[in-house]
Amino acid sequence: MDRKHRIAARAAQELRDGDVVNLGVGIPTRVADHLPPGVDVYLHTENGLLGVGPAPKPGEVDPDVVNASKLPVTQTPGCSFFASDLSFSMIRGGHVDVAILGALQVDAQGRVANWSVPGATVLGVGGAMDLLVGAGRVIVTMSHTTRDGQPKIVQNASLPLTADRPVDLVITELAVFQVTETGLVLTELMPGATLEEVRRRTAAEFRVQLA
Amino acid sequence: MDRKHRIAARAAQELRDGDVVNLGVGIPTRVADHLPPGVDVYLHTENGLLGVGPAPKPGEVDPDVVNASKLPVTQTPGCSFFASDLSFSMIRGGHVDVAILGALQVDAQGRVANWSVPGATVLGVGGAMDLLVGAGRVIVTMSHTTRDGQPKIVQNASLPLTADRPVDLVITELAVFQVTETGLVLTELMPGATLEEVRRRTAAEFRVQLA
Amino acid sequence: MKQKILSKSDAIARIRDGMSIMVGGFGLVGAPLELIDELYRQGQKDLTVISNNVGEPGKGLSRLLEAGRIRKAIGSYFTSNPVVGEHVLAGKLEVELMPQGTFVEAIRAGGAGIGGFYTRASAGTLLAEGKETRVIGGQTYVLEYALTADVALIRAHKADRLGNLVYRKTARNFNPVMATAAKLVIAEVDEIVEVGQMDPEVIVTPHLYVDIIVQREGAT
Amino acid sequence: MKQKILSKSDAIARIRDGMSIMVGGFGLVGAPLELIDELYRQGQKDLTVISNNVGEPGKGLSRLLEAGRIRKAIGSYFTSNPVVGEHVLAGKLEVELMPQGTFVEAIRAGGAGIGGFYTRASAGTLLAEGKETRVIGGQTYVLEYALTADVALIRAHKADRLGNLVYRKTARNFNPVMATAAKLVIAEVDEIVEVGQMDPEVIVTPHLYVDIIVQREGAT
Repeated sequence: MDRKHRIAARAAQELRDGDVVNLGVGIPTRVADHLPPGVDVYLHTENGLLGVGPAPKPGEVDPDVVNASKLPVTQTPGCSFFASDLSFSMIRGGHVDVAILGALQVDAQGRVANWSVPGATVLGVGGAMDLLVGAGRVIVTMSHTTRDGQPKIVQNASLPLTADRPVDLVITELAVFQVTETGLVLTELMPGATLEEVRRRTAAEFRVQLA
Repeated sequence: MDRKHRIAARAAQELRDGDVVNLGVGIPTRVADHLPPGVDVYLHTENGLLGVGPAPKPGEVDPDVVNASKLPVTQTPGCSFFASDLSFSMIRGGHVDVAILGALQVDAQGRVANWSVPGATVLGVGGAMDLLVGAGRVIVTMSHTTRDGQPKIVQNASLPLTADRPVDLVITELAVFQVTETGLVLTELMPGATLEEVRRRTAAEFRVQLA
Repeated sequence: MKQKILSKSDAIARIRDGMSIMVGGFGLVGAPLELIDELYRQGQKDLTVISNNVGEPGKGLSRLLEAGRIRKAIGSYFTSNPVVGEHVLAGKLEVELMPQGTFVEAIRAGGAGIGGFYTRASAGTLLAEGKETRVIGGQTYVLEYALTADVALIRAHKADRLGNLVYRKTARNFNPVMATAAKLVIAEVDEIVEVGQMDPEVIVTPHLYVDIIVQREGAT
Repeated sequence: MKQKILSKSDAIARIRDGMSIMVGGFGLVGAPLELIDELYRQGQKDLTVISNNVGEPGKGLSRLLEAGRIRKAIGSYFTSNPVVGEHVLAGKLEVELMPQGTFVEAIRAGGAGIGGFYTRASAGTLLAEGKETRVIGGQTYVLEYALTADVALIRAHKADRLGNLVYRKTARNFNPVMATAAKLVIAEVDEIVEVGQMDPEVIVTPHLYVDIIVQREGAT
C-alpha cells in the first residue's frame, strides 16, 4: 500500500456506519476504497448527488453523472439528485457528517489553507469554504510536507485561510493530529514514523499524547 | 348578478392570458368564474399548488388537495405541487403576477389593512403580508363600506397595516380606484353608482379621472 | 445499514419535556396525526411547538394544547383554532406570530446554515416592531433569524428504508423544510419500500435529513 | 395559452449588449450549450456572466470570453479554464468570486425576494474582506446580497408546453435556481411534451419561472 493509500486507509477508520461523507480531490477520493466491513457510508458530491458510486466502466459513462471534480462517476441504489441550492443547504446546515479534504497548509490552531496557491491570481474557491464551516466533522488528509520538503503544518499559515473554523483531525503519512481548543495534539505515529521525524518536519507547536 | 359577483367580474377584466394569480378568500375566489374568453390564468395557492381547479364534485374530494382556506379543490392539467418554502419564494420573488385580496381598510395611499380585526388578540397573519409585498400586481376587491355602513376607504387606517407597499387597484361595488404615487384616483363608477354616492361613502381624499 | 424504522411509541419516546418540536401540515392536511396522538398519549409537556397552525379543537396539536402541554407556539395562523385564543387570554400560552413566508424561510434558514435573512414581508407593520431593518435597493427589509428545533414530526407519503421521502399533493407543505431544521427528524409515512425502489430524480427529501421512519397504522 | 416555444435564434435575439446573464451548468454538465453557441453567433457583447464556471478553452462560455464579449464574470470556480486567468491578467475581464454555496444562495435569494442573508462561509477569510459581518449564536456570519440577472440561460431535460421543467441527474445543478432569478428565462430542452403529460409531483421548475422554451437540435 503506497503512502497515499495508507493515509486514506487511516481516514476511513474514522467513518461510522450511516455517515454521509463528502470527499475532496486527491487522497480523500481514495478513502472510499478502504471502508471497514459493516460500515456503509453515503457519498455526497456538492454538484447534486447523494449516493456517489465508483468510476464507471469504459463504455458505461453517463455524461450527466459527474462528481465535483467533473469526473464521471456512477450512482448507487437509494441515491438522489438535487439542485445546487439544496446541496449547499445540506453542507452549510450540518447535514454532511464528515468532510475529508486536502490542504496546502494547516496552522497551529488547526485551521486550513487549501483554496489559493501562492502568487497566482485567486480565481477559484468552489465548495471548500462551505464544507469547512458546515460539515459535522472535517478531516484533513495530506502529505506531511510539500514536494520540496517544506512543512505544511505551520505555526501561522502563509497562504490565505479557507475558514475561521479549525478542522477536527489531520492525517499525514507520518502522523495523526487531533485538533483541540488549545491547538494540535499528536495522537498517533503512522507505521514507520518516529516522533523525532514528525518534530523535524512540522513547523507548528503541538502537544504529544501518544496512546 | 349580485354585488359580489359584479366586483369579481370587474376584477377578472384585469387579468391577462398566462397570468399566474393568487386569489384570497371571499370575493376574490369568485374571480375565476368570470374570466374573459381566451384568457387562461393559472391559480396559485400558497400551500403548494400551481394550477388550482374548481371545487370537486361530492364524492370526488381528495383530502390532500386543498387551497389556502383549507377547502377541497381540484388540480388542472399542467399543475405542479411544491413545498411551502418554494411557494413563498414564488410569492416574495415576484413570480405571482397578480394577487387579488380582500381588505378591512384601504388608506389614502392605497395601503391595506386586512389581517387583524379590531380589539381581538392578533393570532393570525398567514400569507397576506408576503402576497402584499411580493405579487407583481395587487388588486383589492371588497365592499365599499362595512356592514354597518362605515367607509372602508379611509384617510388613515385605524387597523394595523398589512404592508408598507400600496396596492395597485381597488374595486368595490361602487367604484374602481387606481393607486398612484400621489394617492387614490377614481377611474370608474360601477354600473348604477354616482360620483356623489362614492364621495359620501368614502372617507379618504381621492382625485377623479373618469374616462 | 442503519435501522431507521421504529414503532411510533419508540420514536416518540425520544421526546423529552421542554423540547422544541416542529410539526408539519397546513391545518390537518399533511400533519403527522399518528405521531401527535402518540405524543399526546405519552404525556411530554412544557413543549414549544413550531407549526403553521395549532390543529383544530379536539384534533391534532390542539389536543396537546387543551391538555396544557404546550408552553409556546411559533407559527403564522392560529386564528382557525379558537382554543389558541382562549389559552393566550388565560396567560397559559405564549405565541410568536410571523408572516407565513417568513416562518417557512426562517425554518429553511435553520436547516441551511443561514443565520438570518432580510425579507420585505412585515416591513412597516406591527409585526416588525422592535426588529432590525435595512434598506436594500431603496426598499425596507426586516431582519429575521433562523429557526431550528430539537425534533421535527413530519408526514410523508412514501419512504425507502434509508429514509428518502416523497410526499402527496398539497400534503407536502411544510414537511420537507422542517425535515432539514431539527436535530431529530421523525417521519410518519403511508408506505415503506426497499432501497432502490424510488426514482432518484423525484425524491424530495434525501435520506440524510431523516432519522426515524414510522409506518402509519391507520388507513391512508 | 401563451406560446413559449421559440427557435433559438428568436430566443437569443432578446438579449442585448450590456445585459447580465445567468448561465446554468457545472462545468459543461447541464450547460445550455446550444443557446451559448447561438449567443456567440449573434454577437452580443459587454456581457456580465453569472455562472459557476466560464466554460473550458474553446467550449461553452469560454468562446464568448475568448472573443472579448464578457466584461465581468461572477462565479465560484474559474480555475479550470486558464483563459479566465489570462484575461484577468490582461485587464480584459473583471471577476467576482464567491464560495459556491454563497453563489447559489445569493441567486436563490434573488429569485425568492430575499434582500440579503448571513452565511458562515468565508468568515475570517480574504473573500470576506470589506464585507459586513454579524455574530449570531456566538459565530461570525458574513452578509451577502441577492443576485439577479436580466436573462437566465438554462438547460433542462424535458418541458411541457406551459414551461414546466424536469432535469437529468447531475445536469440539474444551478439550472432550477437560476430559473427563479432572472427577468427572462430561456430553457434549452431535450424534449417538449404536451400539457398534462408531466407528473405534477415531480416537476422541479413550475412553469411560472419559464418564459421561453427552445428545443435542442443536437443529439442529446
